[in-house]
Amino acid sequence: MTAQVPATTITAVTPEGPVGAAAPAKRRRLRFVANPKAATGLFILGFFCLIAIIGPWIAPFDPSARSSDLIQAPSGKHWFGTTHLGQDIFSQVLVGTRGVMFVGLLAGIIATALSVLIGVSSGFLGGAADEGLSALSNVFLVIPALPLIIIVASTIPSAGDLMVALVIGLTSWAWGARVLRAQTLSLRRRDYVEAARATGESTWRIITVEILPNLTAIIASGFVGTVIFAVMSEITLAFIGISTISEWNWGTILFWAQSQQALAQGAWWWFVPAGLAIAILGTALSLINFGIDEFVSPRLRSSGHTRVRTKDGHTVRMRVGFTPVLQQNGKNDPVTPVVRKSTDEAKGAA
Amino acid sequence: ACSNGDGNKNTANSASTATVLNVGMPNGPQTENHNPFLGSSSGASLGYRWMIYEPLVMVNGIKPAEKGKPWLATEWAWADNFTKLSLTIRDGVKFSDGSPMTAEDVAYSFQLRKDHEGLNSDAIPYGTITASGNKVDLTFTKSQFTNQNKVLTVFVVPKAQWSTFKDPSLDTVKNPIGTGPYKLKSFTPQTTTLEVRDSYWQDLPKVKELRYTSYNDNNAQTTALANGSAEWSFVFIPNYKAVYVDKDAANHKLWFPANLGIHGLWINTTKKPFDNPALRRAMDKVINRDDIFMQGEAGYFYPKVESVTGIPTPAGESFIAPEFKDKKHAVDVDGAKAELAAAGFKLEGDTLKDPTGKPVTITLTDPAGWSDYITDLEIIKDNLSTIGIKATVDKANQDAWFKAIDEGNFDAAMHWTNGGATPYDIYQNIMDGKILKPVGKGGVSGNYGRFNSPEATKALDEYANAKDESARTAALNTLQKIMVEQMPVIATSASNVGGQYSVKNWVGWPDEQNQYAPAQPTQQNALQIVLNLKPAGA
Amino acid sequence: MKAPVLEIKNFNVDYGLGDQAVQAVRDVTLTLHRGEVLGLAGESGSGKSTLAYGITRLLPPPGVISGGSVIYHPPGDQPYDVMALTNAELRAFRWAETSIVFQGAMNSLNPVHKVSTQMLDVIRAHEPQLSQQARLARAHEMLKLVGISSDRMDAYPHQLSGGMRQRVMIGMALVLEPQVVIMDEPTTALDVVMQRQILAQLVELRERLDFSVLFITHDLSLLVEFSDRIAIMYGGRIVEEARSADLYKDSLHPYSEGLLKSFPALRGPRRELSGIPGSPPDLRGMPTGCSFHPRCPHAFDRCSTEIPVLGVPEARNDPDRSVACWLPGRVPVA
Amino acid sequence: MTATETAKATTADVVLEAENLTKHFPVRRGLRDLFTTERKAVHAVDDIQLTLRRGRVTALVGESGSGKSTVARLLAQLYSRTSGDIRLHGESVTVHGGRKFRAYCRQVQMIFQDPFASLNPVHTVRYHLTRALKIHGRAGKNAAELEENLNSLLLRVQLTPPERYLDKFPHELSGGQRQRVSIARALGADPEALLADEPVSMLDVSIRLGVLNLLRDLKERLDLAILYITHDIASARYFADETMVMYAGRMVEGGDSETVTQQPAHPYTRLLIESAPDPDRLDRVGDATGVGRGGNPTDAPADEAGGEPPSLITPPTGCRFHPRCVHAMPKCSTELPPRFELPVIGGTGDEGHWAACWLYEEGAAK
Amino acid sequence: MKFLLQRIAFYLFTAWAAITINFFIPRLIPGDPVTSLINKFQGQMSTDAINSLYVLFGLDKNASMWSQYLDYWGQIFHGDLGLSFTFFPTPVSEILRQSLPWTIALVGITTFASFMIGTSLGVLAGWRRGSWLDGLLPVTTFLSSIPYFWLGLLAITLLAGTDSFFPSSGGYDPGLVPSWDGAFIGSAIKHSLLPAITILISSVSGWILSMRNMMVTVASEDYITVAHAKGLPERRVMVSYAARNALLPNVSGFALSLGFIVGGTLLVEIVFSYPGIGYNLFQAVGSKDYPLMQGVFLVITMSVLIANLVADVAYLLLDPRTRKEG
Ligand SMILES: Nc1ncnc2c1ncn2[C@@H]1O[C@H](COP(=O)(O)OP(=O)(O)OP(=O)(O)O)[C@@H](O)[C@H]1O
Ligand SMILES: Nc1ncnc2c1ncn2[C@@H]1O[C@H](COP(=O)(O)OP(=O)(O)OP(=O)(O)O)[C@@H](O)[C@H]1O
Ligand SMILES: [Mg+2]
Ligand SMILES: [Mg+2]
Repeated sequence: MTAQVPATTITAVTPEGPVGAAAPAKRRRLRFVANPKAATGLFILGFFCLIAIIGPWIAPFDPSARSSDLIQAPSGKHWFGTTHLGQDIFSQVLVGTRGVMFVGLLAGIIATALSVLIGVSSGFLGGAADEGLSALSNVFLVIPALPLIIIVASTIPSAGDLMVALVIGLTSWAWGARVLRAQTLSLRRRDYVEAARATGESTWRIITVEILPNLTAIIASGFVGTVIFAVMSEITLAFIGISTISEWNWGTILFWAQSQQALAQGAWWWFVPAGLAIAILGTALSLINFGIDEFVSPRLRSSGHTRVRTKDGHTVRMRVGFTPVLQQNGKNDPVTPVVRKSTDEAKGAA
Repeated sequence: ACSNGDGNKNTANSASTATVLNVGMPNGPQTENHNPFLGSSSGASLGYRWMIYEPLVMVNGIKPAEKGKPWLATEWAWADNFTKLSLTIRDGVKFSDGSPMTAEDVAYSFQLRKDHEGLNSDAIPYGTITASGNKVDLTFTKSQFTNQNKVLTVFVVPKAQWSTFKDPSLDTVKNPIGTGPYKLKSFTPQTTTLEVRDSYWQDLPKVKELRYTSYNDNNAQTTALANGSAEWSFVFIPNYKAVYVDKDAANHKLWFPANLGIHGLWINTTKKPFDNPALRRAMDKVINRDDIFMQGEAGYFYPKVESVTGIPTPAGESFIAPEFKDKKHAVDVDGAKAELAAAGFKLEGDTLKDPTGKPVTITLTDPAGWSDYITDLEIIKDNLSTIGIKATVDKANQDAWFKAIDEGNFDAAMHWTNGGATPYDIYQNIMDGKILKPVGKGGVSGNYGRFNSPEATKALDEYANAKDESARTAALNTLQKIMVEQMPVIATSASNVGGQYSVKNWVGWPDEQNQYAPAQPTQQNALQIVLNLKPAGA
Repeated sequence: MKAPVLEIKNFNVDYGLGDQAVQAVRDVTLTLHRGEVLGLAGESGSGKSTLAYGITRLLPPPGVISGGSVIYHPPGDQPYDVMALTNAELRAFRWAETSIVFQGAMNSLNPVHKVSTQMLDVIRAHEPQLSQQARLARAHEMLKLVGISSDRMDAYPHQLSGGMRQRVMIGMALVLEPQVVIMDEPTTALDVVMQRQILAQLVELRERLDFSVLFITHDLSLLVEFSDRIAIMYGGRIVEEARSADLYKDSLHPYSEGLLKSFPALRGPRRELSGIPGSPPDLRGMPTGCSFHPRCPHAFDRCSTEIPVLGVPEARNDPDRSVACWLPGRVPVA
Repeated sequence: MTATETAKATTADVVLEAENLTKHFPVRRGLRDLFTTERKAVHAVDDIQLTLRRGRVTALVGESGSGKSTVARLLAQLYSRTSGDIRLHGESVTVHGGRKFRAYCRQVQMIFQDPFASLNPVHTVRYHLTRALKIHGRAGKNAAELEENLNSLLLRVQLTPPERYLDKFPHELSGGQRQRVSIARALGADPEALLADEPVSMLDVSIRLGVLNLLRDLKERLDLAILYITHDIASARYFADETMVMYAGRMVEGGDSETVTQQPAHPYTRLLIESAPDPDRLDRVGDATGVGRGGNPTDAPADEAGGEPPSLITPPTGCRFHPRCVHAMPKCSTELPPRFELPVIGGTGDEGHWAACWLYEEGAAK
Repeated sequence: MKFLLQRIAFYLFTAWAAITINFFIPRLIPGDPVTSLINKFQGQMSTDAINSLYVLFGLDKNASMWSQYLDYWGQIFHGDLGLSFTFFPTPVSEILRQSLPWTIALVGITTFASFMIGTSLGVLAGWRRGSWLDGLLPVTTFLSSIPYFWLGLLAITLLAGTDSFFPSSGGYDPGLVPSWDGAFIGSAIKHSLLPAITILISSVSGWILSMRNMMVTVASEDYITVAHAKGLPERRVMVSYAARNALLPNVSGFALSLGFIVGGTLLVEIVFSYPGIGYNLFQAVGSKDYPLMQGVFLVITMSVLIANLVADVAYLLLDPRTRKEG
């Protein structure tokens, strides 16, 4: 993550903070990890990355090896049970992680790079270039992604993970590009961009150094979104038997489970682990996304404390419009809390 | 009859009063198209075209060599080495619009195929077609011995209706009129309903209403079979015992007899070292058909091919040459090793080296989505490793795979062969030198393994055009010998014409004991089955 | 002496909780009298806005009121503590008793509703018994008072100029005839012509409706001219409070003095501008003692150890003045 | 601060000059005007004459939305002008980007109106200043030299000690500090002309004074030509050598600061001066008596205050102020008043006092 | 005028480009409808049939790609989308007419419901940040991260079955004829429940999240504080001030998702055997049925474009700032 500083792109400028109160960049980076949601997400993602790397080595069996244990429920020997050919599902899940992570991340990188390239240049350059590029992204937006991926994937002979990642990456950048273009358009008119221009910066530098860092949040969440989409697409492709991957991945497992009607056979163990793995990976990525949002947007960042305890022991929620009172002073004052007017409506809303 | 949804439930619950038969196929939503000639029609896809249109002769799909049962034709005679056919048309048959069926209609039905190449799906070389009285005479430009059943099972359409169509091959025949016992009641993309006619040239069937429901995929179809909402279907069910039979063991039955078509591992005979028949024979010896049958084909779907000739039994029993009569496939690793050693292959550790010293490796390829073939390949891969051949299974993209097979760019692949009335179709598809094209050139309609044997080509030609039965037998025996010795395709399974059915409401289905017809609802014999059904418990 | 309408006592506001807390307003005690304009000035970041939001309990998170009371005196009724109100009571109290005009009028108006809708909203919430006609009439009247013609009633905020929006907000603030109007830099973004127009109108309305105003601004000249009394804030505390003329002519706190010596006069002879050396204090690491002492030219030992108390200075025993300073003569009378 | 009655003024060392500068912004069109062919535009700036001289500060005052910032941006070549001419050292320049733009930037730098918006929140002070130095080739040969240059830059704007500020992000600085960073950045280019757009609007008086003193000091030490845009007329009086007044996109009055603020001639200027808060004034706003004091024109602001600022899309014909002017004559609504020279009473500027008002037409009002 | 022309030109261009791509993509796929058909039958159809099928499908004539492209445009202008190969010779337009209503009814209604429910929950979650509703977010995130088909299959296994209320497949009971009578509509609704619920579960969290975040952002706007200061009833502030403004960015998202209804239903329809257009596309891809693919794509393209147009207009109506002054 390259985010160092909250990009105040979405929010207004923060009020002049007390000097010295603001943490240096390093501490802020830690704060990202300190966000429990982001930390959980990062942890899970890290775990999956680890499995992606070492999965094939730690897998207890060759995932394709047949054995005589046909359709066995989970046991000490086969933690996730076996398939109709006696293959070990636990090993399949472990080995399959690599393909999923590879495709997800690579497709995410490709799509993000494209969306940044096209979105930002079209937003910044304006004029004919903008017209052309936004027409291009609109065309890609209009073409439905999943069917397109299915078609393209079935066009390419014996495509491996790399191809699938390329196809997904190349077809799913348009939405990101559109969002980035809109944001760039608004950034382009910001004073600090004009100021950089007035200082004499070159266009190229303005785009890469002045504008891009302020798009970090959008780019990062776009990346996370694309990774989720890519993983889902890859698995869907494998599931409906379109993609050509010879390697194991979670979708392949589900494909086999489905074609062997695992659920109807009562072989839930064949179906459940891969699906759960996908859901957990997706959740992890979404959690990171939350983290990014809250990390870069000062408004969301203050969400750490939402409840406060008053001195007399009540818990009050911090919210806009009704500042909590921690301690009521002036107990000595002979004050009777009489309300002059208390309309029905106000009562009703309480 | 009942037109609301409850009708289905009522019949299911009270067996003795069953009037409806629910047929299902896993073919997705249909569009209304009752044109019986078109394989893309809903009638063909669900199989109900056979309930409306009837053939001249009813040929038993599992016993193609037997003489067919007279149907709309009462008699037929071939002449001049199967280039002439004369048919005698049954009297008293009426179309569902009440008009009588005549020889004119029969002749017209042939003429249609002749005039419209698109409708002549069997590429029958029709000559002259003449009708007189109750006779129809046909000539052909070539011997039709191998095609005889295809000619005889042609169905008959009413000339009066069809001659009004602008282009019969582009008409969806919204109002189908045929001689069969059923007429169309309603069509929806999901369900087509047929109801029985008031009169029929035979006894009216007991099934008053036929509902053909199209499910989106095998899973949905299986579920429907398992819960009884479909009573007859043809679908691949993995672990069928648990998933289907055990759900209602007393009633849920299936029967999958073989017909004369096979599935097997096609080997590219131009690739070294697989151009060596010894290697192919050795491979054949180690491939475990039982595993393929039990695990790949779920123990029932494509029946095992037992004969070494690759001819499915019992359908092709009578064709098998005496020398191969009792020769059956059996795993024989030692035999395979011996064969290899004799041919100069060396087994070093667990790696087989060819005579030039190169390790033998092979890529087995099939489309990713074809789970049964892929399973077969996984098994074969394992089997081959016992003789030191390192196999990899490549789950290819479907279209790429077709192209590779068509152009001969593959090592080995599970693939099927054509089927027909005799084993000729199988062998022709595998070995015919006339359709041989070099590797890299596509558009072939068989011989994907580029098997080049002038001997086989000659034998095939002789079989198709032989003037007498003994010449035919001789030719077929030659072909069997070539198959066993050269093994261009390692046959593993037979094609099937089976089906799943429930005896809860209806009995009288064909089975192992009563093999009067194949059990598949989309074959023309389905009509015979329906005519044979009786309410259970009645 | 006039009757108080709003008494702020020992008021404290924190941003954040626990260790993270920044004390933005410390121990502020201030009284707003009926019918007066009380000006509030001070350095940027000295806590003026925080105080204004705090007494109406409108501070956004992470602001919390960590102590003090705000006693409101309704005319002819028992006074009560705003800090002790429940949310429903607070809702009823707001706008009917105390209304507030924020700095950015554009941001104060809901961009998707017509001006009239937003006006009527308030009346309906507080006086539901009124008929629609009566509400409309009231809204009309109020907008006319602030000089917005009735054909602009159905305009959306973005269709109005900055000055008009500001006037709409002032009109809205007065529509329920509250006792107190709080204004936080209502004219900063406007040019002087517009500013004068708006203030003139406000003064005129005050004559008629007799409300009190708490007026926050940086513009000292404006305050001197416009308000009855002025309070000066520094580092979260009130450091001086006096009648405007007194403060202008004779300020007691060194910080007020520095402020007055910093602004150039438009008219009259040019005068020496000296400014205040040093930089504003850090709220997290407030200087000990008087928070102004590091910048104060007159600071002595006591300033860096003891926090001065706001009180009536010895030298000028005038109940209308108070200052928080240890300098001789300015120490509060005991 | 005392009035800078500088002698240099007479040398007339012109750095930047604008002649007949005009800028019209096309109006974004709504659905309703889809079918009209006429093109609407905001007449943000019309026909501006402006001269910036070495070592002198020119103040630009006027109502909000009168086009002051637009003038500054035009001069900085950030907007392309609709018509007119900008001359740098007597040479007409039109640059959009590239090397020529860089060369121009080096001589003419701008300080943006909003200190909160004009520093990129993701970059440190060090980055902002280093870039300014590097682009203009003043970064020095090595890291040490660069560091030295950075320090001297910060010292110049009195951000001491420099190392405390170098690695701060903009949001960690107060408004005054940010404003000074912006100034330092502008100075990094070592310009000859500085366009300062309301550099102090958001600051409290004490910080405001600091920034102004700094600019004045720079002007004197570096012989800068400064354009000072402000709403605070009093600060213009103290800080600027000459003052120009804009109304609705046009210049209405100009001259020596002291003269313009003490003896405003144009009715709008008078209104402006009259409206400015004045603590010494006895008649507080509240007392609404509306009578001016000694010496000053006694135009009651109350009379004029009723008017609204004009639409810039369809500006009034003739003098743009005439709908609000108490002295309006028939001529005012039809003919555009040219500049009329006025007798200089107290000021010393070589640029005489002038006003664009028919009142001062030879033999009219006098 | 120029603006309008530009807009029209933009839509026309996009439509042209998308339709052109829709034309070429299917043709780039190796294989042709005939071999696909033969292969589909895996031996049950003889290779002899190849020739007759080419003739039947009219593929024996060797027209150049360019002339086919021109013909294609000619056909589109006549509203003729050609004949489907899979369902030969049924016109593509008829297939679409038959399946489109199902898709629109099921997915359209659920998308709408999902948007409404998600937005309302998001409004509450954003408004009461820190309340129990916030705790629900990770749960909904988890639910929405589950692959759709997986959830659907699980739902079928667990909830549908012989004795269950939920049918496991199809759009209506077999034996019923589509008509506007109670039995059919009831059955159709019953069949749509399970797919609808699964779609809802997996899509609602997206709306909750985006609405919540917008609410949080909007809640710190000054006008919300002012609304509180005005003492308005809580509900009024929440709905008419906060939600009304927070909704704006979601509107274009919603319009776009309406456009994706048609394209995004493939898996729903596969899993639940639902007779919609997505399944048609799946079939068409499998059998190289270009005309049908093009037809489906045309529908998708048009719906996305129309949705874009709707979004433009909706924005114009909802946000007074984009309306012209006066
Ligand atoms: N959310 C916050 N968290 C921490 N500190 C804050 C927050 N909001 C404001 N502050 C600090 O509280 C102090 C008081 O701020 P406040 O806005 O009340 O000042 P002010 O007197 O109104 O200043 P100005 O004249 O610039 O408007 C400032 O130092 C500010 O930095
Ligand atoms: N980019 C633009 N597009 C359209 N109109 C603009 C643009 N920039 C400025 N304007 C308009 O031009 C006029 C002059 O604006 P400008 O910012 O120059 O005023 P200003 O005198 O600097 O005002 P202020 O004192 O409020 O800063 C205003 O009416 C403004 O709305
Ligand atoms: Mg403030
Ligand atoms: Mg400006």
